[in-house]
Amino acid sequence: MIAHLEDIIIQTVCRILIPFIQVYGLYVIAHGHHSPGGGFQGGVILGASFILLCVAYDINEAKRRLNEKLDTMFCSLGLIIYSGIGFVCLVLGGNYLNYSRLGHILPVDPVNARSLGILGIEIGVGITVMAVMISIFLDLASRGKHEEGLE
Amino acid sequence: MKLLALIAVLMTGALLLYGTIDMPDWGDPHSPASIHVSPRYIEKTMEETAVPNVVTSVLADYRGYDTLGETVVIFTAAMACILLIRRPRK
Amino acid sequence: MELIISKYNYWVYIILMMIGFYAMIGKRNLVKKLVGMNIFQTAIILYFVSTGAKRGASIPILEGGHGEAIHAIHAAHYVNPLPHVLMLTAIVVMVSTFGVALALIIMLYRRYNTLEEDEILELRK
Amino acid sequence: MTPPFPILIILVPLITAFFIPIIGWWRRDLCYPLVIAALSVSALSSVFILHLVGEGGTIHYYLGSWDPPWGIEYVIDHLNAFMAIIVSAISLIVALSSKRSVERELPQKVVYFYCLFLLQVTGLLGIVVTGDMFNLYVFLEIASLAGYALIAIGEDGAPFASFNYMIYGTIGACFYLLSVGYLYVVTGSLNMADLSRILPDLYHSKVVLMAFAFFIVGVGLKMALFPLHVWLPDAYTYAPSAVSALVAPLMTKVGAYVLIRIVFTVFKPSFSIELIPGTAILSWVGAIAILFGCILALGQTDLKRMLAYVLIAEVGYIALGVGLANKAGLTGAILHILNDALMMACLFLVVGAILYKVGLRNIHQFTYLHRKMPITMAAFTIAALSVIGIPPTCGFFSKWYLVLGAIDANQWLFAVVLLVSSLLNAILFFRVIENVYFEPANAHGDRGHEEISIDEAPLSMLIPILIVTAGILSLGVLSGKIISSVIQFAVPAGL
Repeated sequence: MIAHLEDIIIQTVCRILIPFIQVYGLYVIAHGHHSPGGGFQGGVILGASFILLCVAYDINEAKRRLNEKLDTMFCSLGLIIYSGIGFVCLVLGGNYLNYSRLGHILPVDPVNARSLGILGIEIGVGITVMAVMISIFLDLASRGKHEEGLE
Repeated sequence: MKLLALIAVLMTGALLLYGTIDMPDWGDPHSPASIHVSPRYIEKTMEETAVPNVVTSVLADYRGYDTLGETVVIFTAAMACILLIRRPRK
Repeated sequence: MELIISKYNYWVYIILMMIGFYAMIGKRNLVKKLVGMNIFQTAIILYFVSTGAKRGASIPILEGGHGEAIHAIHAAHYVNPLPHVLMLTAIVVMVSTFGVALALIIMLYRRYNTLEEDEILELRK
Repeated sequence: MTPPFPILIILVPLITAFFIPIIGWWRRDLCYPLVIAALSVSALSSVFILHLVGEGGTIHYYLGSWDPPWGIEYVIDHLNAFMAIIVSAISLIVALSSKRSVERELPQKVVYFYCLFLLQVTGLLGIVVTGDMFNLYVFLEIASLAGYALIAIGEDGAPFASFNYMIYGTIGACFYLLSVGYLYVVTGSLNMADLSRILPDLYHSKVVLMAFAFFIVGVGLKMALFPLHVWLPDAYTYAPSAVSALVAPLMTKVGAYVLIRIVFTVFKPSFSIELIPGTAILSWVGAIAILFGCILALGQTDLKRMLAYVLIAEVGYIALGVGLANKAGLTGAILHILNDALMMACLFLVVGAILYKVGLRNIHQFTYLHRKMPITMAAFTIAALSVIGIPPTCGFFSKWYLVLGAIDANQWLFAVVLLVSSLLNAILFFRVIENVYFEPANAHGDRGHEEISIDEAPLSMLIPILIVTAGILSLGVLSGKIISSVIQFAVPAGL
């Protein structure tokens, strides 16, 4: 009974807390320009919020929200964004990862184009790091069998 | 075996310590590391990338390719974990 | 004596690294080897970050962030950012190596259900 | 706008590696052709780059168009382009032959296997092409991590062998990072060309001396130089056949390239030859590696483990060539990188074919194999002759230059070591060939005449073996031309 009671407290607190952790993670990614932070730190915070969900509920509950197929897609998606931005700069005539070339397609002068390129990079890295943290946690915690609970 | 490991460790430690004798002192603003390359990052960041956080601008723009390599490293770790542990559902 | 006082950050990182190095090659249990590997890599990160420090300098975020007047920026006022960038990479490499190492340990435990190196060597023959 | 070929070598396999998990989820059998296409594109662009370097001299490619000491720079001279061709060509051939063995050994995980396969090749190509010390560490880590995972999916002993490989590999990579840190503290820059300009007036400082020592130890660990080779035999023996065919020829050769780059480009030859006995130590370590590699290989009955020890001896040849530090010795070392990559690829592909078809590993069970698999065994014999160093094959020419280098440096002991090792190699390989070709004496009576049907390795394995064997023979004949057109310029100046 007591175990069940504790679950309720933890689950309700987590249900309230997790969205705010995720918003804070997004803030860390987006605000990497002005304050310490960036793609990696924000991505880890987002991954940690998902892991908190796995710990509070059980893995199947968490996997209903993000199953591992979609998670692998997110891993690749983040990196495709990153190398895609670099490739666009290559296509626009600059060297690889030269964001000032983005100024040709974005209505911005080359210096701010670099700043926007950096923001795009941070978003790509954030998505990949979040997905990787979740994927590694799911594999290590359930030892590959992905049944419910954290045995 | 443990003694051999201890000797190897002490020898490496002694070599490393011998190497630190000529190093600049801790926190010395005129050490070669803070004179040769990094002043340009600090002074030119606002003009070139309009990003006040110098670490982010060096991370994603001046040495952006390192960060791409880094993200590929963590992607490799994820693929390795999937390859090694995940068992197909029967 | 003056040598030790002015360069104590290098002493600290060497002691930490040797503890980690000994654990990596001396210990028999696989998880203890991994703990040693973690200490070993953290010591290198400590070394790199300590080389970037400047006495009397603030964090490498320029004041003129939100559009105020950008007065002359002196490099001496800000800490050297390059080691911090390099160490972000080293931290990510440490995490990835640790993830793959834990995956290997789970495979080993699933197969030999022991984590002692000498028991695994016997079982393997 | 400099032509984007230097980045194209890395970018195409990298982006394909990101798309493979997505495409694998949708249609699994599309991964193999994708891998072949990506590797052939990078092979073609590296050939084109060698052509460009041949005409226009060194290519400089600034990533993000930041000039060198601030941004990362790709510097491609003759040595880089030569190595890039070796890595991409050999990995293309191994990828061609991996289809059948992977589908049998890892039926469900083909998608993630090919993703890590491409990431390993990208890491190796990244190491070969970069001109920035820290960027080399990042790509070294990509190649190593993919290597640990690929090796760990082998037979029973593989996870533990891969765990040991990881411990030694991490120590090696951390020593490399530490030496980059030591150089950074004293010079302030990470770019190789910049370092080689600043270092000369720091040659007497203890920090640079320790940085050089830990570079040699770190790269020696990655390269499995003799005293630091303990992880290699287990790792390459228990690895799946497709992985050992990829890792054996390439991982140690790229380590050897990094050694040459550090000893002769970052630290000027004046430092590593006169100031400290760096190259002298290297030549002695190389000689010991050759002897111990051959002797340890004699005691093995498992063919794959024997080849792993022969690989340690081959790495000893390259270290000896680098240690001799004269024109002939270094030409021999660089030519030996090419020859050894071809030989080891052929030998491990043959072992993979034997394992796939017959499942035998012990040398003594190879009777009548020449009737069952005539072409594979013919390829094995040619590769064996090349390792021993018989003229028509390429192995002879690189050993010839190494002996010439040893004589120039009037180190007669090393010339003797080289010849003795050829003798030991001969004993090693004729022991295997004798089991394969000549029927055992007592078996003449009963089943001597019973017809053994030829069931050759599948075509997808046979063609790569034939390509590599043709390579061994043709490069043997063409080595004069290769040296005059490529290696002559690849040898660092000031030797």
